Order: sequence, then structure tokens, then C-alpha cells
Amino acid sequence: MATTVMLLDAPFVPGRFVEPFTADHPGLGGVCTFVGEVRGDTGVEALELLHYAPLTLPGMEQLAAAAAERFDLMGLLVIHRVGVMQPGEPIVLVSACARHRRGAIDAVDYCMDHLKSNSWFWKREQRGDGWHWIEPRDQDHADLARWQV
Amino acid sequence: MATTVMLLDAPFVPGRFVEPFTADHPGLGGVCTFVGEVRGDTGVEALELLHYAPLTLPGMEQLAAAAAERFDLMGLLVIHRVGVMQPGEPIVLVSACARHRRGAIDAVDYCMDHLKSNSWFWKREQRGDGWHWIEPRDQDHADLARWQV
Amino acid sequence: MAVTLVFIGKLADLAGEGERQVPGPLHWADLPSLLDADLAAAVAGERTRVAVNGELLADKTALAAQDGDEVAFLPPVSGG
Amino acid sequence: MAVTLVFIGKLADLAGEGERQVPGPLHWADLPSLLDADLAAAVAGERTRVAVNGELLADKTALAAQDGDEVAFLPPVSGG
Repeated sequence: MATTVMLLDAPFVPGRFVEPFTADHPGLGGVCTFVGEVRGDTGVEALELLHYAPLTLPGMEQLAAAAAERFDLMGLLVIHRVGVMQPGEPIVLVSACARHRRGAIDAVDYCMDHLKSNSWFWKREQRGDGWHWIEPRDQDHADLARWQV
Repeated sequence: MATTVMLLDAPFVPGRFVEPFTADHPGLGGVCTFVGEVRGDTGVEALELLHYAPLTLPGMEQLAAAAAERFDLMGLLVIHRVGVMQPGEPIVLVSACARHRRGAIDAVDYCMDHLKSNSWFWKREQRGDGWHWIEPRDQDHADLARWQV
Repeated sequence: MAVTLVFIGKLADLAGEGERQVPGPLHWADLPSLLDADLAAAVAGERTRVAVNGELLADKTALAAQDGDEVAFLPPVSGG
Repeated sequence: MAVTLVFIGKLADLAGEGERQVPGPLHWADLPSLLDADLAAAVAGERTRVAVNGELLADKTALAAQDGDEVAFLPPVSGG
């Protein structure tokens, strides 16, 4: 079972990654994919995501390994953007292939909850009045707590 | 909030539907997509899915409407194949756009659980010794029960 | 005009065909005389549902179809 | 050779730069004399983590870096 983890510093088209990822796993029962985009409905003009190389990618690799151990997967793909993004640009993609749908869906859910609130990214939004640093929403912490059993 | 429900009787490429569906919902926070394929790892040579027109499509439309009511969605796409399929061909696609990921992921999970065990399809598999009718796995019924709160 | 019987899945295998026309009116009690014993037994099985013109019958023994109606016999679904 | 201090996010705003070289060795008690008061207070804040060469310190006051080390000051993450 292979995991692939990438940080990208330029815009990407999710299908360019999901189609070959799916094709690489013949015999799969299902593939679940989540793509998060920069929301454009709240006055956000741009979003910048910073990472710290010695922690961010190793942290994502540990997350992918934990998901691979916890769920019955055939493959797991985790891609995260860094840098400055415009509303509508993809910021994160998680895709999981499995023999049965439950593993694929739960692995995507698990990875997203951890990426959203427990990963080494720092985010700021540009609004009409300048740049603002963002901290996780309370909902993200509540989502994460679902997995602590 | 628009729901789109389709029965297709020929092979389809998921990305051809997911990309325009995503593009049709500017301002979304995330899109979750599940694609189920005919598994090829258990001696299945072909799979045939039958439907009964007066029940199958209306049933899928009711399911999509129930998901749209239950979750905070911007759009929902449900596509199901019918007819004879080969291993590796997509059989079902559910894609949900939402402002926040939780609604998108949960809507896909909900629709898949209901489609797998509570929809008007009859399935048979062709193996070395001929065609065999299939009934839902016990796991599918257990998955469905998760939503009955 | 007649009543159209639709057999789905396993029931079509037993019937040897997917559809059949029978003269109306048609009631539940008429089925044993119209269907082979195996098929009649499968239709009467507790997991077989009956729909008239796309409407499921809550109690299939209340079946009462007229000429022009479509009566579908539905084995347990196998899901998508 | 020196110790490289890395400031992330809000802390880089306070420092006016993302990186700074200081002479080693460097201990926790040296920071107030090296950093402006605002930055030193933010670094000491309970939600700021410290990593040396990519390894998080469980107790940041145990900081002890040599020339060639990279010391990163990490404000609360905002998630992906």
C-alpha cells in the first residue's frame, strides 16, 4: 500500500492527480476524494499558506502513515498547496482507494480533520483592510476529537 | 441548491462530470466525491445492474432531496450505471459541494450507504460458472443503520 | 388492452421472460392460476414486493389491477 | 557559523524578518537580550513552540543550541 504526499507551490488541477492515482490501483472497489478550495464568499481577496519545511512534510507523511495503518486502503494521496492563493483555487486534495467504500471515505475524513487543525501550516487572509492571521475554527477541534477513541 | 441525478447505460469518465459540477459552484469550500468501480479481484468477469424505471430514478431523486435537506450543501450529483459492466468500470459516482467539508463528506457517505442497500437495483455477477444474483452485504445494512437517529 | 406483468431479476429467470400480458381485471387471488407454481411461490414470498404503475403496494394481497395497468414483481434489491 | 533563528507567521511580523543569525551557543535565558520586548514576550507565550533542527522541544526553556543549529519559533498553527 503506497502513500504519496506532496506540497505544491503553484495552482493544480485535481483531476490531473486523481485520474492517474485511480488508474494506478486496478481492482479497487472505490475511491473517495476531497478537494478543498479557497472560499470566495466572505470578502477574502487572497490567502497565503506558510509552511516550515523541517516539520510540515514529515508531519503530513506521519498522518498518511497513520491513516494507512488505521484504515484498509490500497492507496492514499495527500496534496497541499502553500504560497499565495486566489479564491476558487484548490488548497488541499486527499484521495483514498480501497476495496470497500467505508475505508476510503473514513480515511479521507480522518486526513482532512487532522490536516485542518493539527498540521504545520500558518494561514493568513487578505481582506479589504489588509492581511489577517487565521487560527483553527472551534469546529475543526471538535472534528478532530471524533477520532480520539 | 441543485441536485442532479442520472442513470447511464454506457461507461463514463468520472472527471468529465466532476470538473464541470465543481466549476458550476463558485465559492464552494470543498467538494467530496466517491466513485465506486466494479471490483476485479474476486473472479468476477462481468456485472449486470438492472433497474425498474418507474421506481429507480424517482427513488434516487428522493434520496438526493433527503441529503440536500439533511446537510448544508451547495450542489449534489448522483450518477449510477445500469447494464452490463466490466471490472474496473465506474458503477456509481456521488459528488457533493458545500461551504464546509463536513457537509460534503457526510452527504457522500449518506448517499452511498443508501444507494448500496436501499435503492431499486438488482445485480448479478458473471463468474466462471455463470451468472449469480447478488443481495446486499450485512455490512451495507449496518452502514445504513448509522443514519437512523 | 390488458394488464402488463413485469418480472425483475430472479423472477424474470423463473418466468422465462421479463414481461407478460394478461387480461384484466387482475386480483391477487388470480395469480396462482396464471403463473407456474415456482413463480407463484416466489411472487408470494415475503421479500417480494409488488408495484402497480410505479406505486408500491403496502399489502400486495390487495392487488387489484385494471386493463392498462403495469404490475411489477420485485425481488429483494441488491443495491447499487 | 552561527545559530539561525527562524520566525514563522505572526512572529516574523514582530521580528521584521523571517530569519536572523545570532552567535552560539544559545540558551533560553539569552533570548530577552537578543529579541525586542514584544517578540520576546510572544516567543515566551505558552502557545509558541520551539524546534531545534526540526525537532520540537517538549520544554522550550531547555533550549540549548550550538553554532550551525536552526532554532524555529512556531506560533499556533492555523491548519490547512
